Amino acid sequence: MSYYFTILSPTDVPLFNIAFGTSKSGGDGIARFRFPDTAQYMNQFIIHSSLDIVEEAQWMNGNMYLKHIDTYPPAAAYITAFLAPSGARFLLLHQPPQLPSTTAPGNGSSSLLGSSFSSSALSGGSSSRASSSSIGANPTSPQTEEAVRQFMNEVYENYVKTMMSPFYRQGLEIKSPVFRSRVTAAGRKWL
Amino acid sequence: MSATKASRIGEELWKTRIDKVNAELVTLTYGTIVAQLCQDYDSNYQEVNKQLDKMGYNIGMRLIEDFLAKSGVGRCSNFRETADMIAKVGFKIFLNISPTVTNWTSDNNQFSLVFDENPLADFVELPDDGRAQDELWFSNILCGVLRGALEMVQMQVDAHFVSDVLRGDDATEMRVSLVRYIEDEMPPEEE
Amino acid sequence: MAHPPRHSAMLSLSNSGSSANSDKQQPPQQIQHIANTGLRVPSNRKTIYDRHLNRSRNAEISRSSFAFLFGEMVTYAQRRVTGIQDLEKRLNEQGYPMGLRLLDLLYYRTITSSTSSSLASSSTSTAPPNRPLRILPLLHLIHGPLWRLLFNRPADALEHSVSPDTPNEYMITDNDPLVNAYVSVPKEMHMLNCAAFVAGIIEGVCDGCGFEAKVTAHNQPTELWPGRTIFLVRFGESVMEREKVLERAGIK
Amino acid sequence: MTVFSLIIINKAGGLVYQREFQPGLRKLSTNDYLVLAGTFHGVHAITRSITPKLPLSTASTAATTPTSSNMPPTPGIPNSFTPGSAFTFPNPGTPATGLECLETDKFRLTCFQTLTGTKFLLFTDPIMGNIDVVMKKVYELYADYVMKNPFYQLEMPVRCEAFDRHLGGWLRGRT
Repeated sequence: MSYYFTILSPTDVPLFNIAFGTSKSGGDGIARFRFPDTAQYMNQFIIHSSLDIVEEAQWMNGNMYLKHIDTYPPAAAYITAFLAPSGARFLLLHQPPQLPSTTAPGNGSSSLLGSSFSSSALSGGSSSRASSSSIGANPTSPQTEEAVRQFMNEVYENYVKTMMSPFYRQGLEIKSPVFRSRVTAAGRKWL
Repeated sequence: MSATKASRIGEELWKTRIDKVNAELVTLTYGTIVAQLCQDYDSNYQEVNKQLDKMGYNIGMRLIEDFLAKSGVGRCSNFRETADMIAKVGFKIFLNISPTVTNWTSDNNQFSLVFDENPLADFVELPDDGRAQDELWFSNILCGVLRGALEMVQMQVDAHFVSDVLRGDDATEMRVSLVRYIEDEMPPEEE
Repeated sequence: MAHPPRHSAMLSLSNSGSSANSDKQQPPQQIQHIANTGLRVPSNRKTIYDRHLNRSRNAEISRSSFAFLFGEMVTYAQRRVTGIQDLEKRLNEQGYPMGLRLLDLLYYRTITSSTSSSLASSSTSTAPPNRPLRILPLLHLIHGPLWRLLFNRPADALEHSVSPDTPNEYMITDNDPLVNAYVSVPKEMHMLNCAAFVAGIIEGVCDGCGFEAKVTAHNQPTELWPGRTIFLVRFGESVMEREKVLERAGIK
Repeated sequence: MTVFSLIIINKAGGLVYQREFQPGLRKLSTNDYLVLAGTFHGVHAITRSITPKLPLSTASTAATTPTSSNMPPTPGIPNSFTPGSAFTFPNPGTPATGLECLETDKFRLTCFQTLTGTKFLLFTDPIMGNIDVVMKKVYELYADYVMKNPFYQLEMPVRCEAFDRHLGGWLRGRT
């Protein structure tokens, strides 16, 4: 499972991003995206395509952790979101490893609003991929949601620490190497 | 008046005579002031240091009256007693900290205040612009406060920071030296 | 749904390493912008990331220190402006960034505190508090938890303007604002209210939550409360539009 | 227990505050108050300078030896540390305060000078007790509502509404 995590300002200006692989079940933490050479732009594209859903979900669901909000079938990837109250958006792209000849699951990215609004994020479109209990394979499995929640909370704690310094103005790119190592550590710990 | 007696007075006054507010309100307010100065003087840190010292001087000339009114202490008989009064009573009743007095010079006219905690610098990380950590003294207002307050009780002193944990040093230390006792009673003009 | 101004620019950051190898320190191979050498840290390697956010939660400092600092902030601002509006605007701008910080600090504290007292008084669930989706929960957040964090007590009143042509106006009242406790504004400047600083904090919180608003502080002295101040919160058109949509969608 | 009026004099001898607290007191013109303040300031300085100095041998052996006691010499007094002079104040530990109290059969004037040189003059009826409690409270109110008021300029006349209000409220509450 490979991850691409990004923090966007309330006006979608990118503040931080990082790519890493799962460390669970023997993972070495290195990202291996489907299309390695265009991975960076591909991931950004997928993230940006889900911003409309985040925009709507933001006013429908009062939680900070919005869980699984969108799926990008062509890359069998899906996105989970977390909203900081001060407007910053944490978006995590999950891309399962390349399984031989699996067909992408049925329906496309059903927006949250499309299906009747229910408390669990996405009830439809259970993926036909081999459902394994490993983190991330099944977007709505309790282990995945819990793991991503812990990851997001830990990143949020470090984001608040960055924000509390009087010299950090909202919308400033977060360049601190310590912040980056903290996010990496959180990824290694939970994902 | 020994240092322990001064600390007892400080503790007693803090418990019984001082109205208190949430420390974070002061921390964030001070942070806003410094950030605003850095913006107004577009990161000319020498100028920001000067402005902070001037602001502190203006505060010190007023704060001494509050200190005397609340503590009711009499005139110190020598500079060593003044140092304990500053560290164990002054800083205690205003910032609820007690810096250590150390590094006396043989002529008893110079000492250091070492701060193991500094509420003004809580949450703070200096800008990573390759200059701030060499030029900015974040808590410089405290030097001005000492200078202004002591000038009102006929002691001309010089106060400046020699190290700060925000700059990556291991301790925050301020050097205070007695320049002279002021003879005439003429009021110092407000800078 | 109203969208804040959007940048469609693709991610321009260049410091995203394609692979973050967790064990060895990844050599900074960013090309364009100079890699940050990072800040010097004391030998105990302590940074703001090692400082627990709740450490100073109940810490106290003398009220005089705040009064002197705030007084100097006003004096400094006064020297750089002409006129009361400018002075209030500057004080507002100094409070604004504090509003954003306090907002996140407040929410962080309720996620981690075991007794996650619900922030928005309307929601009773013990789950982490909800981000305010409507104006009322937002104002409750300000009137209660934010005021308690700043001033150790809730604000004194929260009202909706009665006149039909200003449905977007709400009022938060503080009978004795801490910031004005020792301030005596000269007669010739009687329109000035230095609590514009607190108005800036409120504005930061509103904008942070996505409720774009203008907040101003107004003197409303009474015999009992000579320092009584009304914070007038005026929400933008886009907020009122959204309120209607969410009302229909049954979001409380 | 009646407080008649309060006068505050800045360190240069200028009148910065004057207020009556009892109705029916004879009013002085503002100019007279200015003269009163300046004169009092002069008299006060004189009373400090005429504090008798005793030969060192008879003075109580002060704890502070002359060399290390860099106590500030009281202004206006010839520096008593000049080598060879063996005179010192009766109690070298505490500086001479100058005029503290002035009494007639109708009123008592108590003067409290702060270490910063500001003088508070309190006119009360002669039999009133615990004047120092009142004086300390006035000094605290001054430190709070004058010193912490950003619109007050140091050494200038005090026109702080909050100071008037709290002073009046506190004194009224006590009479």
